[in-house]
Amino acid sequence: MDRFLSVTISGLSGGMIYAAVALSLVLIWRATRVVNFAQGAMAMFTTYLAFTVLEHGGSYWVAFPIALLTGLVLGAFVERVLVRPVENGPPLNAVVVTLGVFIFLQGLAGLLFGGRFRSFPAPFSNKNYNLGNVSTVSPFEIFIVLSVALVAALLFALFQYTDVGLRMRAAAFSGEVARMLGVRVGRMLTLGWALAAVAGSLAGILVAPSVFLHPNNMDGVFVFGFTAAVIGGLDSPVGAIVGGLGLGVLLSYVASYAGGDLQTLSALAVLVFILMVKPNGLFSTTATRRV
Amino acid sequence: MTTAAPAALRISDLTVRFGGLVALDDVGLHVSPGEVVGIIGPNGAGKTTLFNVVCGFVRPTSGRLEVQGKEQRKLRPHQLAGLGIARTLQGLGLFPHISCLENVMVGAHRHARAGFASALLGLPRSDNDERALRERALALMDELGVAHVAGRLPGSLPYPLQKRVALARALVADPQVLLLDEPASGLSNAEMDELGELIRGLRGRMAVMLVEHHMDLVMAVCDRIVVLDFGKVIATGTPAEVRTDERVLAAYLGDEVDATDETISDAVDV
Amino acid sequence: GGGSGSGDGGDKGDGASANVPGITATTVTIGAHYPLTGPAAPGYSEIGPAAEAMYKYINENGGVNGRSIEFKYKDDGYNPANTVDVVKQLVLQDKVFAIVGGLGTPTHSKVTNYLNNQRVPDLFVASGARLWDQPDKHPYTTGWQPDYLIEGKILGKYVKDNFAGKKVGYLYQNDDFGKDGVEGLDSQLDAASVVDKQPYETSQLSQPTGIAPQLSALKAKGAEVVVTFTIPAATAVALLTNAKIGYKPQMVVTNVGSDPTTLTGLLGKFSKGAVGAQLLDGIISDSYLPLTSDAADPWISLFKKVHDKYIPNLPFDGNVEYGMAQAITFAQVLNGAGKNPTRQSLMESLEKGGFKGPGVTPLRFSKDSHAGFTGVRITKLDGKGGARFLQEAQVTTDEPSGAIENAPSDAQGKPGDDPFTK
Amino acid sequence: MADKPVEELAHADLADGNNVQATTPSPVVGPSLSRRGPLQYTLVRHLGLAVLGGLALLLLTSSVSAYRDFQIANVGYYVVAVAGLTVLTGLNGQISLGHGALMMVGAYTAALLLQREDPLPVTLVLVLCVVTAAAVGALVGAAAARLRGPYLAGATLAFAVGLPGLTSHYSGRLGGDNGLSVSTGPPPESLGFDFPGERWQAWITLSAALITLLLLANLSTSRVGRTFRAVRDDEVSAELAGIHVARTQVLAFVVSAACAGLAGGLLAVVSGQATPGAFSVALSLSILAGAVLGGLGSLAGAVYGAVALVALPSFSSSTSDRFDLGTDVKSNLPLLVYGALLVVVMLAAPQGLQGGVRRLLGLFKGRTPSPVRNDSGTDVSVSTPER
Amino acid sequence: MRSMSERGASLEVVDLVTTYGAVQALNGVSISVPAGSITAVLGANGAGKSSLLRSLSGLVKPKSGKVLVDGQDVFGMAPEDVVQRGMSQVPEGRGVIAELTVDENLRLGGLWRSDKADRAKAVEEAYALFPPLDQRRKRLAMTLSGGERQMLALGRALVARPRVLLLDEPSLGLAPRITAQIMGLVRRLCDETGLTVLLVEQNARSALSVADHGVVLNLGTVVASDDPATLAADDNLRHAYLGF
Ligand SMILES: Nc1ncnc2c1ncn2[C@@H]1O[C@H](COP(=O)(O)OP(=O)(O)OP(=O)(O)O)[C@@H](O)[C@H]1O
Ligand SMILES: Nc1ncnc2c1ncn2[C@@H]1O[C@H](COP(=O)(O)OP(=O)(O)OP(=O)(O)O)[C@@H](O)[C@H]1O
Ligand SMILES: [Mg+2]
Ligand SMILES: [Mg+2]
Repeated sequence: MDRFLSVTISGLSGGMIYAAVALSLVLIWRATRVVNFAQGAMAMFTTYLAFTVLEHGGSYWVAFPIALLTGLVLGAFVERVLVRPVENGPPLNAVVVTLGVFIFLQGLAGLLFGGRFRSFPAPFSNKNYNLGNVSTVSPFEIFIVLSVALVAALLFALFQYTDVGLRMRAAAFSGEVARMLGVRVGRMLTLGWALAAVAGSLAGILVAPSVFLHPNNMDGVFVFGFTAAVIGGLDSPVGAIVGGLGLGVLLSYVASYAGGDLQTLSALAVLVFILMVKPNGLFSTTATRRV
Repeated sequence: MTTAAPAALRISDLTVRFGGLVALDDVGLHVSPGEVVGIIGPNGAGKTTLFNVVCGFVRPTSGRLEVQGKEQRKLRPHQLAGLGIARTLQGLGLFPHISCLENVMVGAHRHARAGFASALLGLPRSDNDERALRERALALMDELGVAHVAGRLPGSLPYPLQKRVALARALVADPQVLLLDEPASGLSNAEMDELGELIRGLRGRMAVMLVEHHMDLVMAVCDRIVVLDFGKVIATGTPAEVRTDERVLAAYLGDEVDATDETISDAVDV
Repeated sequence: GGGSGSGDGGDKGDGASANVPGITATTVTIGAHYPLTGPAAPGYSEIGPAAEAMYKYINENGGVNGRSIEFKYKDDGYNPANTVDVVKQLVLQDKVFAIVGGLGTPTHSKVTNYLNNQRVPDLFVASGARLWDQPDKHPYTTGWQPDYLIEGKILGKYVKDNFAGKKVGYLYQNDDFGKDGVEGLDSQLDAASVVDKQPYETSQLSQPTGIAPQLSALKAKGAEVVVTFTIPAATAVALLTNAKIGYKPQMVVTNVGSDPTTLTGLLGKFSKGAVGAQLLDGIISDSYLPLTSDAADPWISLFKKVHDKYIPNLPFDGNVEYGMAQAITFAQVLNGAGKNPTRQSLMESLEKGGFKGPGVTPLRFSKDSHAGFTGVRITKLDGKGGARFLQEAQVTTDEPSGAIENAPSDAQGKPGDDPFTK
Repeated sequence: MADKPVEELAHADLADGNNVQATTPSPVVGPSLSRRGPLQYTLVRHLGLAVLGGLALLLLTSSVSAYRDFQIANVGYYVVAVAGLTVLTGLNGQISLGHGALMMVGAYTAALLLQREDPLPVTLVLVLCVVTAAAVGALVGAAAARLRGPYLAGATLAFAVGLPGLTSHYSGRLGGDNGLSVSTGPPPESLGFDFPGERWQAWITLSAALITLLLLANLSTSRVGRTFRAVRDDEVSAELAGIHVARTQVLAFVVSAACAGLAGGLLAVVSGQATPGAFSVALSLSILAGAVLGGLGSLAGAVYGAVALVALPSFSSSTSDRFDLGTDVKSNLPLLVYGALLVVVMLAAPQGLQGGVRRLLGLFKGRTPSPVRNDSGTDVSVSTPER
Repeated sequence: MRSMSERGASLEVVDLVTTYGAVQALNGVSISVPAGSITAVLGANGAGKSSLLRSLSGLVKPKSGKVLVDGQDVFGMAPEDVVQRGMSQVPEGRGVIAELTVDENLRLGGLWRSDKADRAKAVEEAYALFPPLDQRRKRLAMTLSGGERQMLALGRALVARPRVLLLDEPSLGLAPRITAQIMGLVRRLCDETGLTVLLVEQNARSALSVADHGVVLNLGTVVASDDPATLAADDNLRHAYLGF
């Protein structure tokens, strides 16, 4: 029972990271209908920038907003300068561009910061509280959960209840119609990428204490974040959170009760199962009219 | 309704609900072979939905569908061609990235014989097949006056030509039942007249179901008209009967019918 | 500048050096493959530069028999398909004399056949798998570091002797590295004392949950001693997870995963205050090279000098030491291959054996053995990034039943024994 | 019309909408109607081209160094994989990030068969690679047929990540992380004693590539190819025309998976191994990049893409080798350059390299982006939004 | 329906040229629409009517010419800027955003305006105008019937409270009674609020019946420009371009 509980809890806190990555992918998807394969690498890069601040004696609470801010700028830059020119081309061009950015950033990070593992601090203790003799969560995990939930809630509200959110969605679904209605589509796309990159950077800085910092440290997290986003339904921020948490718990159970080698296979199995039942993810709207 | 030859298409007690919305409410109608039947009604009356049921895109909540006298329970759209049913869409539905000729050839696929293996190996059997399809498609395009644009992409053509290509794609399959969803939208009056001619030419060759908002066309080509309103059949009859039906006038036509007879100078003073 | 030999495999007989690939009047060109980028790169990417730095140092001291050593190492990203590519490039295009220190079991095992068919010396594969010691099948391939089975045996014996009566658990990587280690441990420990064996996947290390499930299980089983065959990142994750869940077993960690500098780096900033190098205090491990924290050791001061001169930006850690020590061994073998070395004479020199360098256990190359080091010396880490040797170096054989004996005390050489390490 | 087949090769398989021919009003009547004699047969035309190509390659492989032959051998299996993917993605509109895993199926099939005491002949082994990968492709394709756009991407990505996990679960049979070694023996003795093995390998993969291109060219000029394209362009209309959409999508997946399987088998033969590390997600992604770089939907583009996949990394690493740089820079510069090149090519040639070639050929024809009306009545050029 | 302060604006098009690559769609078109009036643009398919509207609204970059809204040049402006100058377009073939709800589509129409209260009011007015939309507020636009989508597109353009309205075949797919209503509505808006309308119609008859002025396009050139009665009476014109 102890074990089940602690496995569940660590799955949930890990899942929160996937949720943050998923969230960033969902945002970009909603904002520009592009899957950003560079998301993980962008997060890795901004985490390195935070790391540099720490190296130079900066405090965590300076480095943290710097990571998010540079994420914002990097997201906007990548959209504006690299993705924009291919946005109107075949959809896969944008995918290849993001792949290129992904490889480029990994190379750049290795070049600037070296390839070796770096430790990255957590702002709060990572020692679990004990409940009786059950070891539960650590303050840092609580911080993870709260910060991701906060960002998710803010973004959800932004999309669902604000005019800017409506504009962003309109711009994503049909750029030309949106422009005709006075929406500055270019700005919306940039804004979408920028916000998404913030969510991604958050994931990067939160996961770094667990997986260390190195140019590839987000690869695995990205893949499962993407899986989580697809499970939840790419159009749904709530789905991203649910997908992320669900996947985190599942992976934790599998590693604990079935063996780590089955983790990826079980993620695949769950993904396929869910998509067979709901081809557009758990939280998709099903009412589609084809004719 | 008891005829010796089975109806090309018969629908009875058909109901379709979308959530709380009743799109079709206990609808019954039939189309005899060679007959042109018009379906009219206000926007949202359920005309396209009716077509969608016939095509298997929408599963009816209840009701019965018969094609050539045989009941179809689990109809899937891709079976239509085999059943001899062809349809044009309310939009265009052309394949944008292949030429018009190839668009039409796709419609003719049910006549193809060669299989995957001969295609893969590039056997003469496949070549002959292609040639036959191409000839058939070109012949029909010629008939509809679009053979000269065969090599172009649909998107580069004026709208009416695209509509004709779409029609050619439906006709090339030699259907027994043809469903036309607003074929005249976006056409000028002259083009509409040509379309009318064309549809009249189909009478006797196949059963046609026509959804249209252009009354001149509907009145001119239909043998019979079914009027839908809020998913219910509110009238059936010859054009002459329908044109004067009180309920139809109120629900649908307004004073349009009279307007067709008006001269422009009259209209300007409205 | 590369060799001038035209055909491949043109090194039959004792022909003049001019016909030997990779050899000119003034240079010897050798090659290697490492993961310089990608997930496997951290740590391992330092080995190539370190070896290169040592070769540069050797060249500055006049090289080997008047020839300077040119070292071409390429990135294979730990992808075996790339390994085949870069090794072919080294052999066919760069015409290297030998491959020295190619890294990785899954990677290098895919080129041994090729290299042996081409009769390219394939020395010092950087992997503790047992594959490299097959002189009959692969006469041109040799290992260097002690294999994991040997290491497991010596660690196992130590645990048995010093923690008698305690419950032991294993944490091991689910591949040849971990499994060989476990085989060695099992040959020494009583089955009854081992309460749990937990394999982990390297892919888990890149996930936020890490290997917490495995450690929770070990904790639940009440293991008081945890022996790990883990790479450094996994060791660090294990130590942090233990701190997180309040689990305090005696840790016994393989040499591969216990480099104090690397671990201190990994744990350093981990969490405010609480943890860091002190998590390492009391860890039992082993080594076959001098301890990098032992500044008094003459080898270490040589390595440090070379490090500071050529690769000051890299951390001075076990990987750097590894690359430099290998370079010295190669220079010794090359030295023994004569004034006009051929691929054949290089292998003969190797099989003559008798090399004494930085290693604290003997290198026992011979006609029948291509294994290299066959023993290790138990160490204990302190909480300040250092370590010390606990007992005499021990050697043993590949057979699980082979006895564990103390190594001869004169196994280690001194810098300056060779002209090129002055 | 004598130059027609050549043009056909250049435009490979008349692949896609935005090719020059389709927007030019003139050639209404397809090739085989206007041709007389043997050239009216697809097989004759394509076979002729394949033979010409084969001869050219024979010359090429015989005149370069062994390492170049090895690189050409690599290009050979990439051509097979990229061409297969371009049929799936370019012609049928399904994206796959899982082709690396399908290649792995082929590679392990080859490795297991070649490991036996008395191994089967390589040709037969490769055929069996095709068969097993096609079978797996049928399964994946059946699942994929229900999915669209990014959902398909996600599912196939999970497949690419998940499948290698099997090797450590069945490490006894599949060799775990170390995978399996494959030895295919030396070139046949009839070629002479010191015939370079690399050239022999190049011949094997290039023959396979030519056969693959031949068959795929046949397929895509046929009715089946048109069916693929129709489904890609508009599923609803395709269904109405009597096409079983799901079945078509599965078929496309099977064809594509078969190619991937063959490519994987060839990879195993060329690099002598089947290892999970060789079939990472990165491989899947680079095959996709190859298809897009070359020009989606075009077989000639697949060739360019495959060449780019081998040449770009090699170019970027030899470029950075040329400078004396610090260690971190030296190791990472190739990666950085490769990434930058991907972006630059995409920005400079949105239609891929094949698009660039077409543009050069059609320089004087004044090609314009063709507007296409989509469902909501707005004009979009070239791309319809993913659904 | 609207405050008198937002008077309609005149629209002046001078010598507009638009090309698509090699295709010349507009060949120097000049049209002048006085504030508060309706001008019908007629012509066969492919005459360039839609191209004219798209060039005015900025969806297509015209090559040369002048476009004056109330004397202000909006030539070459991006569509989002043109909207803010008070000129809105109802695109040909509906142009609703299928993935958004009816309500979101309507709200989008007014988003660029700062007057929040009036925005909400305008949306409610659109619902009042098109009751089928009112019953489907929360439905995704993709579930609407063809005619319902056309209503949505029109309603959305009105929510912007434009001063100049560009209508591209508004009757497409609408039932005859609705068509008549819409024509009536457009007329009323002009008369009551001074809205200026450029109306493209296939259905020349019904367009001319509400217009103050008619322009006939052919191959991108204005071939006739006169009052509706004169145009309708010209047999040559009718046969050659108007098709009735
Ligand atoms: N998939 C669906 N989900 C929800 N409602 C739907 C769906 N399909 C149709 N409807 C509704 O059903 C009603 C009938 O739609 P249908 O398209 O059949 O109308 P129609 O008669 O073709 O109208 P029009 O003449 O405007 O094309 C409409 O109110 C429409 O909103
Ligand atoms: N995006 C485009 N690219 C190339 N040519 C185009 C494009 N849009 C329109 N055309 C061409 O420009 C000419 C004018 O087209 P336009 O759509 O403006 O005509 P229209 O009068 O609106 O016709 P319709 O009555 O069919 O709507 C036509 O020949 C058309 O084929
Ligand atoms: Mg309809
Ligand atoms: Mg138009």
